[in-house]
Amino acid sequence: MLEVHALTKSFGALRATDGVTLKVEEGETHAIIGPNGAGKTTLIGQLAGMLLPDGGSIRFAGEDITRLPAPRRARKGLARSFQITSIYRDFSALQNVALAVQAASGRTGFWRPAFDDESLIAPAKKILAEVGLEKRMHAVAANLSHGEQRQLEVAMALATRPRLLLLDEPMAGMGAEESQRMIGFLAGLKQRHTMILVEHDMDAVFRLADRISVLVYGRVIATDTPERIKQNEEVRRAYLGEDA
Amino acid sequence: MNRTIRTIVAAVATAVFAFSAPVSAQQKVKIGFISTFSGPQGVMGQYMKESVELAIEHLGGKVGGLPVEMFYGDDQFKTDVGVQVAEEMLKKNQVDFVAGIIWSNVMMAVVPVVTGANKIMVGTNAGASPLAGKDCNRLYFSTSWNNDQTPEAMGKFLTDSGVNDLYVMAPNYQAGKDMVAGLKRYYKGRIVDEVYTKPGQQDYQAEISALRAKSPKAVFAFYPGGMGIQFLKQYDQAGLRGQLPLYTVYTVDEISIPAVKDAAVGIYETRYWSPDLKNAPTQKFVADYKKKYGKLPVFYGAQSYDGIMLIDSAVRAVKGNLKDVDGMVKAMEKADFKSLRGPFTFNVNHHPIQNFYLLKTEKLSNGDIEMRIQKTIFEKHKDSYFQDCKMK
Amino acid sequence: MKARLISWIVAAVLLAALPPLLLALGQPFYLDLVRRIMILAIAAISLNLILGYGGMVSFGHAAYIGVGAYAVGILGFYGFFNGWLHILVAMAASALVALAIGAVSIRTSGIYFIMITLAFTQMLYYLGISVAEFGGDDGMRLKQRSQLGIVDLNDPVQFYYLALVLMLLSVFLIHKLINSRFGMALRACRSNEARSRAIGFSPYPYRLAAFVIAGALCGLAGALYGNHINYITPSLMTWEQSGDLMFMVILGGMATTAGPVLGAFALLIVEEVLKGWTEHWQVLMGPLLILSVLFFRRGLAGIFYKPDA
Amino acid sequence: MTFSLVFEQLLNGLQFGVTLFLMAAGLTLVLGIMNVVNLAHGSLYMVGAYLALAAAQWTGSYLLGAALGLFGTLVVGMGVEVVVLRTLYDRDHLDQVLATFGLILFFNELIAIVWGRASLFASPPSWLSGHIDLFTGSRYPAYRAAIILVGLVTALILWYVVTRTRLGMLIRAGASNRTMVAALGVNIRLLYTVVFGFGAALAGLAGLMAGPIYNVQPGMGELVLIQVFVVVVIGGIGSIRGALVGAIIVGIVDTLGRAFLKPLMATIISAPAAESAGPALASMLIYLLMAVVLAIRPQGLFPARG
Repeated sequence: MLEVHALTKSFGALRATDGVTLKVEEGETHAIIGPNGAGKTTLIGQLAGMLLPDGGSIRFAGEDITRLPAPRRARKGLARSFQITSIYRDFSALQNVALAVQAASGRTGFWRPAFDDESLIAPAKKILAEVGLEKRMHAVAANLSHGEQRQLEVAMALATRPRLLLLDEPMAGMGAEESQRMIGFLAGLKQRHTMILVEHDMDAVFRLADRISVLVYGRVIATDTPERIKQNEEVRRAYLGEDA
Repeated sequence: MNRTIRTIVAAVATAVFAFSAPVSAQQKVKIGFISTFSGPQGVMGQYMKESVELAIEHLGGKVGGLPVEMFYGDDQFKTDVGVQVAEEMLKKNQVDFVAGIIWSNVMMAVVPVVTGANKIMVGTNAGASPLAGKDCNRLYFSTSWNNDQTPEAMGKFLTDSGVNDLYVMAPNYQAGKDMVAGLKRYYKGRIVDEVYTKPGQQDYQAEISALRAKSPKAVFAFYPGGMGIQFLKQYDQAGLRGQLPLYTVYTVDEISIPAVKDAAVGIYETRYWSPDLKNAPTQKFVADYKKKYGKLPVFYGAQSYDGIMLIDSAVRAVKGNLKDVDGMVKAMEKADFKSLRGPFTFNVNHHPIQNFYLLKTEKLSNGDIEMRIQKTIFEKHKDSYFQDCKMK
Repeated sequence: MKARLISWIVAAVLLAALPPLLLALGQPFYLDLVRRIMILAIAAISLNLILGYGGMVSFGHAAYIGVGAYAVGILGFYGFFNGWLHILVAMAASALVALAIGAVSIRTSGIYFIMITLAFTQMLYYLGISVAEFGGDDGMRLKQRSQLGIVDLNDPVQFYYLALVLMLLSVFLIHKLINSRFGMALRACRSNEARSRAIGFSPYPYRLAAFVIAGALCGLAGALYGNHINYITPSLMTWEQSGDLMFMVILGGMATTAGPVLGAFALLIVEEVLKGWTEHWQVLMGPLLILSVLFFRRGLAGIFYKPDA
Repeated sequence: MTFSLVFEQLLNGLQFGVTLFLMAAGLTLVLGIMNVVNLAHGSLYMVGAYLALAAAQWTGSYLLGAALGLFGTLVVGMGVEVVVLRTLYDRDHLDQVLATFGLILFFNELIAIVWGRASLFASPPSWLSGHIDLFTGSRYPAYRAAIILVGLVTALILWYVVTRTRLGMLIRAGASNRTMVAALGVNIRLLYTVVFGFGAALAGLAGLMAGPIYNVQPGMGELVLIQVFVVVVIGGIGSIRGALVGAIIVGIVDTLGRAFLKPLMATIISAPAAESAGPALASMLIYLLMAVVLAIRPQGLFPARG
């Protein structure tokens, strides 16, 4: 589904991504973990097309997308959520999701009101129901609770009918209870979607991931199943050791 | 519904605002006087306004025997602003006459607005040639001149004095082009170059550099008002005064002399009027003006003074019946008033027939710098366009 | 929704009732004033599309007033007086100019966007000054007003009603537009550009399209304005004029349907009232505008309802 | 087109350029450090010209007048910063543009109330009203030569202040990274007020020197304001070096364009065509220049911010 080869990106003297090679199989949930400053956000940025890499290549569904701008990648089925909540704060939850549906449809119009358009509204409502926000769909996004906003963030990614979901710390800033609910929700998603999950919450990672890549100083030091990663000496030394 | 009510309240308030202007029905003469009161040229408007006020004072505070209300408007030396001001005077203030206007381009824009409203326009400076010829109008009178006339006199003087290698500079607008056309009608020597600058331009250094590089024998310039002040000073600062003789029209006058002082000394001008003209109305005008404002009047003021006198004669002739526009036009054509320039008649195109004199700026024994009439160049001079005027 | 519609109907009826009233009172000047306000309101409505809904701070919107007015003037200069042709050419020419300016400007953002839109309008202004055929700095008087057949623009009242109808039509058009898929996407790109890109909207084409539509609508306002003043000069395109249009939008309320109309009325009526008070009205107007920017951020429309987005 | 003429026109361009620089220096700092678009910068230029003229008439001395004018503009500038500008730091560019637009109206009208709408005609001091002889055999106004000198000396002083003093270090740091300066524990408010005041004084200096060349009139600042913005954008926002280079380029391009574009074009296209196209192109030249610079270097020639 996604093949990353020898990806590099530098900011001045800092090599934020240093020859990352990564393969995500169709249907798997692939977690990327690593200490702060390991280059996770930079990597996600490059995968989503917000940042252009200095070298290397990214192939998505058999197609080279290394230089493709973000909106084109999104329309090809690569959806992302943001580490820091990024929603349309002044629109209602329903409008947020409907916009994502519209973006994925690739069709525009200049006359017919978008809020009357069942081809946008119906799928948007369905997705809101899926993430458990149907009761809040007419609330202005800015007025949603933090947890709800995180759910909305995921809902928008889902609404673009993605083939690959890039989730950048979906649990960021959530309380324990909210986190548990989100993990449950993601576990459901996992059945139907290929996902890349960047997350600090190790509980979530080990519960959700099929495989894990460990990123340290811009390099992937290991990629393996959760069980084997737990055993990996290098990982323990570089990362888990400090944590444990 | 609460919102709706608020909207209605707002809309009503809006409508009420629109009616807040006073409506008056009292019998009086309303005159709109448009000139330039702001920017570098604003000083000219000031002199004109002062002269208008002196004229009304000389008339005992009444025009044509009626109380008068003056509306002064600033055109900012811009055509569109002039048009706007005129529209406002006609529609909002509902004036009976519009007078004034320094600039030919503004005049060309405003005349159709005034005459279109069937009101009389009395031009007291700008003398755009089309308005003297093909675009003349029975409702348009000029108490000044046609643009071409003054430079014609200068052209004749230059030819007579044997100047035959001339560099010509003027602002790029109607009057600038008219001035050069007038000059060429009588000047028969070579023209080294004709340079047109942006109207209202302040800095002439680049043009002066270019002028020096062409090394002509003499320079002719037309830079009225603030433009003249800048040009004369910069010509002097560049070290050209005394090196290269400068002949001007509407550049050195009682406005620019106090500002540029010695930089004006020795320069020749041609003009139809000067404060040292020997006739009784002028002597009274100059003396009273000096007393009231503490300075010498300028021809812009003199012709504005005449403009008010002309309106006075017309209103008097129809006995205050301001609706009788035809009667007032007929009265104006007779020019039955005492002009500051002495005997005064209108040509068929409603432009004056008048004398033109040669003036020189001199430093008097008491240190004052003033302009003095040297000789008469043209007598009863008619403009060159009146034959094209088919008065409707 | 319904209350808004009723407000609009009431406002339209009041404006429609104004001409017979003003004429009965012998105040043709105020008829002209309201007509001018309504025409400039159309320009402000068009600016609101890009400034309010699109988030593009264009400091050169007066360019299209100029282009629209010059389209009328130049066609008339060559003897074409058909008003429908005038409007068509005015809108097409403005759209083209907007396409050219927008194509370059929208690639920049922030202060650079402000300055580059300003620079383009300055270029057009100087172009107007330099073209002697069409009067240069002095501009030119229209030989005739546009001949529209059904409406006689020489009749102040008929012209007034045309301006009123076109203003209401513009409000309606923009209202439809901003609620359409296109409008939602445009507003989304203003609200959160990164999010929009992530779900698959490329902001550039939406912004450019909005820029062109706004240009065309403002071109219509320009064609009307040229006919209104009957006299066309490059000073229609000064940056002060652009600033005035921005003030109308802000004063009325950015990104609201009624904002630009309320703003145009408020700005020009306040100006007229202050002018009646004192020759030095700008010394009051300046601080008033500053205060409105500092403390009246939601604009007049904010009193009535909250912004659409 | 002799060497002598080209040289003289270059001097004219340089003189215009240094005037632009003095204004651009303050504007670019305000934009770079405080991130404020200050349209009212032209008003400070006007205030400088009026105050210096009034003070010169009052004291009878040109130099004393200039000094008082500069000081006055500094005070007015700081006042504007404290009363209005300060509230705009957290606002977006749109609010800044509009609020400072309001300031322009206010200042122009205030000046008109005090000194009238008509221009005042300033003169250079008598000891500068003559001319100097150029080595090309031509004469050049002494006053303009003095402007060039003052402009270049000011640029030198500014360069010293910005690169060699603590204040300059803070200014440079402020232009590239505002939060860092705040983190250093510097009194940012005071720094802003001081920088704005000195920017205003520089604009005032430009205004009082320009007074005798142009006129002293309400609205005089807006006649140069847009060109100054072009300078700032070309030079790169926040960069003093950029402002100097940009100002001199704009000054020279504008002056040479007006002087030589028409004759040059006449050698390529027909004379009447050049007659109308020449001046048109000449007046658009600096805006074209800006569009080209932005197309190639979107951050200007010397970007201060990374």
